[in-house]
Amino acid sequence: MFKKILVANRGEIAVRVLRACREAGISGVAVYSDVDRAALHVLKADEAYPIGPAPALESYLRMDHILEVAKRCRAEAIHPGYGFLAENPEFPEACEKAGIVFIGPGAQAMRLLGNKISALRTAREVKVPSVPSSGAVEDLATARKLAKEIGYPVMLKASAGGGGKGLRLVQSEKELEQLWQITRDEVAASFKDPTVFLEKYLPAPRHIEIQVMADQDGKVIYFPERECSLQRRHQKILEESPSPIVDPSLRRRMGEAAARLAKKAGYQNAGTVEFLVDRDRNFYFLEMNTRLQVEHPVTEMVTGVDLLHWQIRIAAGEKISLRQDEIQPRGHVLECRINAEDPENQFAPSPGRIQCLEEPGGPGVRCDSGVYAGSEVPIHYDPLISKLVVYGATREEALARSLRALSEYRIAGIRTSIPFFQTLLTHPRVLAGDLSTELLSEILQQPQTQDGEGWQEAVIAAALMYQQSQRRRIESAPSRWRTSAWDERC
Amino acid sequence: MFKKILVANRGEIAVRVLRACREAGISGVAVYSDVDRAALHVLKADEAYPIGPAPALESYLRMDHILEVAKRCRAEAIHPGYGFLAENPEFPEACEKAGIVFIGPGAQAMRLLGNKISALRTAREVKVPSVPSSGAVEDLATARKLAKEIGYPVMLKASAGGGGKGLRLVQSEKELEQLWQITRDEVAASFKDPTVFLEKYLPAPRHIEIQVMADQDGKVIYFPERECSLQRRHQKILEESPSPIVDPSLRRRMGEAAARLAKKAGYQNAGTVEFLVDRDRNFYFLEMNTRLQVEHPVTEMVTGVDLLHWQIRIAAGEKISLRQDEIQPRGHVLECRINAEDPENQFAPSPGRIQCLEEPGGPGVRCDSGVYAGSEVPIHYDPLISKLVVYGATREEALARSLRALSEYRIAGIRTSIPFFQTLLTHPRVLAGDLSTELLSEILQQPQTQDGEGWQEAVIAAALMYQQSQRRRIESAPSRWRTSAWDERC
Amino acid sequence: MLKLEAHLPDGKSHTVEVQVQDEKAEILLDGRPLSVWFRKLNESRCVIDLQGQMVDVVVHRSGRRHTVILGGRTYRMELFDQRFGRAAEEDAGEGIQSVRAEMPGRVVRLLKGVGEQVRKNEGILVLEAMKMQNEVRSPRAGLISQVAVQEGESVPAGQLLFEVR
Amino acid sequence: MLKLEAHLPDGKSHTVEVQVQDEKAEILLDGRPLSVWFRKLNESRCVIDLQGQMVDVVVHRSGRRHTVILGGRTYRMELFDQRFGRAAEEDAGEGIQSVRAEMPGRVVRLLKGVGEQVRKNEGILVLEAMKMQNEVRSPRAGLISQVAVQEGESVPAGQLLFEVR
Repeated sequence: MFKKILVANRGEIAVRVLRACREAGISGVAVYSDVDRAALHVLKADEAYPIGPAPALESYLRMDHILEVAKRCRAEAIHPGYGFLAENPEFPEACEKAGIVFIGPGAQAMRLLGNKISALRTAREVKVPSVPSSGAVEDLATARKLAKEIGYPVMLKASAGGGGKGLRLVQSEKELEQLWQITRDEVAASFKDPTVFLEKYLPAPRHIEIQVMADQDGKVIYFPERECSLQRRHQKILEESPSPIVDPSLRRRMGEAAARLAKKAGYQNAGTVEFLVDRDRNFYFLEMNTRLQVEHPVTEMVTGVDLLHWQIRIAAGEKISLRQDEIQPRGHVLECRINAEDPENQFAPSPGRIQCLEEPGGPGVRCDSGVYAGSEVPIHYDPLISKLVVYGATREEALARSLRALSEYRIAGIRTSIPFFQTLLTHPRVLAGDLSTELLSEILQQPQTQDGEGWQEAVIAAALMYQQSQRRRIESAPSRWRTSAWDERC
Repeated sequence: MFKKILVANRGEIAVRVLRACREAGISGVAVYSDVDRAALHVLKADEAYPIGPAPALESYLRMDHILEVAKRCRAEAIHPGYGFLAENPEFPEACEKAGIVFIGPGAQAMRLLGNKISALRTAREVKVPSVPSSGAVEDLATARKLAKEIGYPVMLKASAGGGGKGLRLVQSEKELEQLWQITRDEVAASFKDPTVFLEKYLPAPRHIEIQVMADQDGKVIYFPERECSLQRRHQKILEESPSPIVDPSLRRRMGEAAARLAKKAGYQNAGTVEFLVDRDRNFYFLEMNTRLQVEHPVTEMVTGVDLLHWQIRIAAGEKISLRQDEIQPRGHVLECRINAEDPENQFAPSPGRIQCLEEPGGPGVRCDSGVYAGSEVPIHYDPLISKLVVYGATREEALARSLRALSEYRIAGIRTSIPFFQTLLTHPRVLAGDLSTELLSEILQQPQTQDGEGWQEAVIAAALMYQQSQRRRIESAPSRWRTSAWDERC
Repeated sequence: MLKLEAHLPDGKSHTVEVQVQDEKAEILLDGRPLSVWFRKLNESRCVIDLQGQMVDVVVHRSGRRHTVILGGRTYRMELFDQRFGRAAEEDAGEGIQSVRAEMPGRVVRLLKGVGEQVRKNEGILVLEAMKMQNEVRSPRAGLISQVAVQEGESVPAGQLLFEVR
Repeated sequence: MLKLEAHLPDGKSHTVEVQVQDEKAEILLDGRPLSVWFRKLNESRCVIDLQGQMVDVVVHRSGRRHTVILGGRTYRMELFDQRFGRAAEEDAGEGIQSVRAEMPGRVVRLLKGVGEQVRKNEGILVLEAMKMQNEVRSPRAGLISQVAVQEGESVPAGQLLFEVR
């Protein structure tokens, strides 16, 4: 086993990895940018070293600085977390060159699966379904034939497309005939490459993914699915396991498909195969994330397996001792991503100093936090400050408990997405498990009604606290200057 | 289901019950003594009412005050927590008279099982083993015969005994012959009743208990065992599940014995059957706790079942829908009871105001806390302020994670048993699972070696913070009076 | 008695007068008298007994702007101390209105230029911070009279972005 | 430069001198110079960079007595500010030593009476608080010269319990 691991990341994921190190008796090394000198991940580490100024390009993305620290402090392995260098195949290569173990897949598998086209090809080779599509289509007759094969509705798309241009939803053969020439003309006018093709249209699909874990001997196991359909601008914000629509048979078929793909790619360590699932519960390969994901705690809590510990063991050469049939979901788990952003102001970022922080506790609650009372949320990195992961014996219990836990948060100094989750988790479609990747934008388009309850109490509280601060001010501030200084501070 | 429940308790257990109420959509009512007006359980409630001055006899033990509040606020049920009125059969009777549901067993079962002699008799009726003992023994010949039947070592005990007098450990027949007359004489001299009897001696037994749950239809289910052998002055301080020595067969036999006893007694709701287990893994009925116990979260975390929710459902008349074979332990769970006491000063109580509080988080950690930053730990009640409950895939992982979690606590203003647990969880016998009810006092007799590491850093930190406070003091305090006032404050 | 005016996000305003003696507070909310028990825990936290419901409250203050977390819900308001009067700039419903950066960030895109007519809440430019892009909107209908930043420029918090009149 | 004397529970004492400029602290620990980065977070918490290891520290102070939580471990010490000298009572290794109640409680039992000879750490009386009974012990060997409380009596914190000389 390793004696020392460097964590090439920051925030909650760095804290997560450093906790795992401590639990495994491994020395944990943090790196930090200038603004992160007193960040939580730095405090959780056994050693910590600076790697550059605040902008990620000058610090957390500097492979050379990170490897230099690793060599200097004699770390035997590096955990990349997610984001930053986690999916850059040059990083495992550079680690290898430096004689340091990269805790993650090899560069080759990362390259193969990180590229959408080669990943899709690999998926097809092992019969993992992907969204049906045609090759280039030259004429209406062929289009008609292929559309029939794929099945309506289909999308008529420009090969070179982007930004929604040259993109048509086609519901029937009649529509295809109407739209064919218009679309062709539009594509020819918009792009150099006038090629169009057909792709099956999945109305309101679900995003469901499979966590896999592979050891160096090529043993691959899969975990129960996570559903992450609730997304805002393609960012997942609420994840759960099991999915409300997946039954044991579908779970097994998706799991086996994911495992086949990982095996074919010679994948090692933790990874996630993402699928879209349509209304008839057909699943289609979307892409593979060649790293540990933000939402991995959902799987840990629903299965009782610590993915971080296994990541480290596998990287150290241990074989996976878990049997596939031992990995079973129990109960239901939900994860809310708590961001430093203002849900009442178009989710604008809300960096700043956290004045007060109290996190929920009690049964079934796990908080993976990257901040503490007194710490700064810098503007330079992503806004995730904490993940609230909640277990319930049933989905209903997990939802009710999540609301209970959300109501226990006390954060002052920055704004967070907590009030938004308090509304979201009472939405009828969320309660019913009737999810899709389009649901969140639909919900956000509805006017966010804020009922008027509680404002009297809030005004009284604010007035009392203001009065108290004034009392002190009057007692202790003899001069006008003092008064202004106080105003600045508050 | 109930609309409103009153919680007749305080501290962490009241918080636990109120959280369950909120999760079940039930209004939770707190009661509080004068010193608890701003206590955490009061803040977690939807309504809160005063019931008297600080001493428990004048508040939390006042059935009349509590029932008056319950009637006034129209609570339909009362949860007693543990301690205070929880095992007083007059309370369920008074509740019934007031038309309020008592969330717990009926008064009759409580009486039957709360009395050690009738509980033991009931246990024997349903063939639940208890520690073998003779009736009164009149002469040496009979004593010899009975001792042989019971099996050496045995205890020779005065029926009227107490305080260790007239109590002899007898290892062999030869010793019995030597000690018989001496003991008889001593008993005759010490007590009015000169009767002696023999009881099997269990050297260094383990304390292992079975949680049961029974509904109003008489369906009884049992849960995987909890081992609570680590006790200080008969107070449990560390609990775990599963027990390191219990295998599935013993688990089933103990569970079935406990269920038989509960069924025979007409028991309802949650209860715990406590056993002593000897080195040969024989188990002996000790007593039954007719309430939810402090350590119930251990069972919740290892089985994924919420006992509080079931307590409420059963009291509301719901049937237990869980099948016995669904209730299986997964992984390993440990609980440390964090007390406001000073382990470096004979565990002296350490009440006071909590200045700073940061609780551990991350994977596998549950904190059931009764305090918050700014709250007071009063001298009037028991010193339990928080329970740290930790899950690991294995016992080893749970131990390592508990140590990690303990190291994350930041509590200032009072002293706690946290440093003691940091030593205890590294003790070789605790690590090996080689436990007994005598182990803790053995450990405490050994000199607590505190290695000298870290003091330099601690001195530097204290000096720096002192310097900072002085700086402010010098800047802001013009008079000698100010200076003294500051000294008082800190 | 301290007299304050509270402005809520729904546009309504209320007067509140408070007087505190030990842990007893006498309150006049829009003239209605209330008596509550109150304990301050620290700079940003207190406990209030609202006639039977005991709540802990977090109050975060930034100048006049107060954020109140109560019963797990977040309320925002501005408090005006009647002793000091209201600052002139705040009353400026008319005239030129300046919009400043609420946080440091990078100007990704300008959506409007000087001289353009804009509606209230219309996006004027896009600021990026914490990997997120955010439209900064016009606080009122009017004419853009100044744009003080350029695309690609990094701005500190408080930097003037544009003016509308 | 502020000069302090730190008394540790093992009986050893150390001198420490500190000087702080912004977030840089210059320290002399028993004469050995050290330079650390230091940031105070609030009244009881700070972060210190100890040459590569960044630690957050909780310091709780009650008069001279300091409790320091560092790296999950708890350290206790007394700090004496050299500017003020050491209080006379603290130096009193000889003479009468008074023992006061560290917390409020009830006197359950008196184990020794006036005139009895006691050893150091011998139990003198039993105080009960928080459902726990605790022996209050003699800080030194000597003769009990006064017992200021009775069995059954409730005492506030700081109340004189007994004297030994």
